[in-house]
Amino acid sequence: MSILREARLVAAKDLRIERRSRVALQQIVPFGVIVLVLFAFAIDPDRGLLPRLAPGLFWAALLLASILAVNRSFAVEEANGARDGLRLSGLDGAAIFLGKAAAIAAELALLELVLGVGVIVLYDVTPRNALVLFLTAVAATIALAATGTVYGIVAAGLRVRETLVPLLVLPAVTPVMLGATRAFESALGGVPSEAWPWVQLLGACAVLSVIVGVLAFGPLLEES
Amino acid sequence: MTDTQLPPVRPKQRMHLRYTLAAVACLAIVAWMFTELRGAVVYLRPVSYAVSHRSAQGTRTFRMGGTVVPGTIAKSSDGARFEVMEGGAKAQVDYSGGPRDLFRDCAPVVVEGHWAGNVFTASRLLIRHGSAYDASKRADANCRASTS
Amino acid sequence: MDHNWGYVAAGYGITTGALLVYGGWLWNRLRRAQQSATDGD
Amino acid sequence: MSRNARRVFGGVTLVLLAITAVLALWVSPADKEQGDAMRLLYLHVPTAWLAYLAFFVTALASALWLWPRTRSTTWDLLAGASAEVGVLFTGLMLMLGSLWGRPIWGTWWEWDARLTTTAVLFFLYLGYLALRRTADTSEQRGKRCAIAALIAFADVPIVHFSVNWWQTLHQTGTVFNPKLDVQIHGTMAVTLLLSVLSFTMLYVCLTLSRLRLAELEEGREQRELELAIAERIAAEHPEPAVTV
Repeated sequence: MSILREARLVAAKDLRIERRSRVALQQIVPFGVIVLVLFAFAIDPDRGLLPRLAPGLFWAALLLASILAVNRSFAVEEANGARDGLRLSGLDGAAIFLGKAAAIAAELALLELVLGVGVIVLYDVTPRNALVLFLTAVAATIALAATGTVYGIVAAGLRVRETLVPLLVLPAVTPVMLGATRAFESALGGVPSEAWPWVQLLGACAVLSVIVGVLAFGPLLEES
Repeated sequence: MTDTQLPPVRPKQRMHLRYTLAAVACLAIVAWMFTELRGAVVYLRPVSYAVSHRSAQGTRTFRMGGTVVPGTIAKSSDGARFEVMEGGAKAQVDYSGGPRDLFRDCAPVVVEGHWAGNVFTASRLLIRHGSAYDASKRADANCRASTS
Repeated sequence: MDHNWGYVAAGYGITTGALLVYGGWLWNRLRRAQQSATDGD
Repeated sequence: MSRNARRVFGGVTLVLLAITAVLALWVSPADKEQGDAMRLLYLHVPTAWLAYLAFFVTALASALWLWPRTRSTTWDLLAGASAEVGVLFTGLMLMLGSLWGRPIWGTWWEWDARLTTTAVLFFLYLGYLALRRTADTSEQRGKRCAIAALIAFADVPIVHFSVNWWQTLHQTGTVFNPKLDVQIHGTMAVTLLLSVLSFTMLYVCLTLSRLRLAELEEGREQRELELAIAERIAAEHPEPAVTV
């Protein structure tokens, strides 16, 4: 499958840029941690509340940080006409989409690990039901990265891209936020079997957002 | 020479194939939503479910929906005690909070709270209402007729 | 039973107000755009 | 529509809206259960229906724009006009629902499936309108807005069916329920029907006016652009002075 090879090429390019510029490591990850700490400040007086709210706060922090990741992913294409280069490279639009989404997903996975440790240490959460947590995280990460990439290219090339992306992405990912939070709640403190419908919902979101991206990214890239 | 190095033009058929696959996948997801997802989004638990899962729920807060059993309402200064029923199950509710306009026998209600033993301790009481509108008769006529 | 006329009045009032504001804004802009269109030609 | 036809249509719409108001507030009886708060139904249902209709028109116009054979700027502008009116009606519907929920349910807002998906719908189309405004040229605007509109429309059926799929606080449809069992009769039904009709006509008036405004402004921008280009060319290549 040449499309997967092309996708790997684009993903490797994006990740190489991130490794050299260290924006993801030195700005996006710390941002996520700061959000986590801010939530703790806001709810500090009631110690018992933090572990119960941890799933929602974890995903809210991740969502806010993922906006930065999406913006960053398209900011690197903005400079020096890199987007024109991508457009003229002859790569399949779907492959470019998959590549960029995979790179964002990899950054989000790293962020989830850091935030996960943060939640355990700062919010006093005991991890349980690793399988549910893992599947939830995988499906939610794919859905977030794919949706972010779609709206990233929708807003690409506009002067107000940085402020427009959150306005477009955040409403579109509410099902992901909801599903992931409820699944985590069930896994960590509730009835674990109640998590499965939410994991399925997340799976559907992931599949749908990837389909939309595969179909729409090419035409949108041509136009931007 | 240069011609061979240019990337190949994407055939139109490939896009058609992609659209077909996407349509099939979307249809499958929609069909699956209609069948499987129905239990996923839970705003409230029916009384029967809440009663049968009482031990699993522990003291966690959730919303329970049912109908007020006629003749069981005992109002107090800061709330009310009453029974709700649904699907053949009944539960005792201890509600503390403000009064509601439409709260009475046979009213369809949603209570938010948790189990305390066999009693459901509620801090919020919401009234659902049906989709029927009528100037002369109440929507809960069935409940009244069956219990009186 | 409390008939809650206050909520009804608020609902009808805000709806009428919002529609009037939007309609008025549209009417004004349209008239100005039409004027400048005929001026330009 | 000609100028006269537009005026007649607008006049009839206003008269019907006035009749609707009289029927809804005075003639129609109060509900036995809910009292007069039920009169909010006569605004809540039409605004909800128009939100669906407006976003459907937006999606249809976007699809027609995307299809090469029917591509025309009018479709793009119609999509924008309809979405703007749709956002107005969605906002009104949320406001009316909140005012209705307070006395009847006992809460201004509840995170059940219907209310949550509707709020998401509102924000999706707010984002769409923002996207339209920020695109500099109509070429830049067309494709990305059309695709964004089609993605956003996926939420409309979810909003509509949410009350049938899931347990919600919100009741199921009075008319468009799975069994198509109409649960409203007599004067109430007539009032609701007239209300839906007059509001739909109002939607047509507003959307067509908004479309005309958009076309006029688009045309003016085009003219100004051409004028500016002509001036620039004239400045850079001055006419050779006529030497006598």
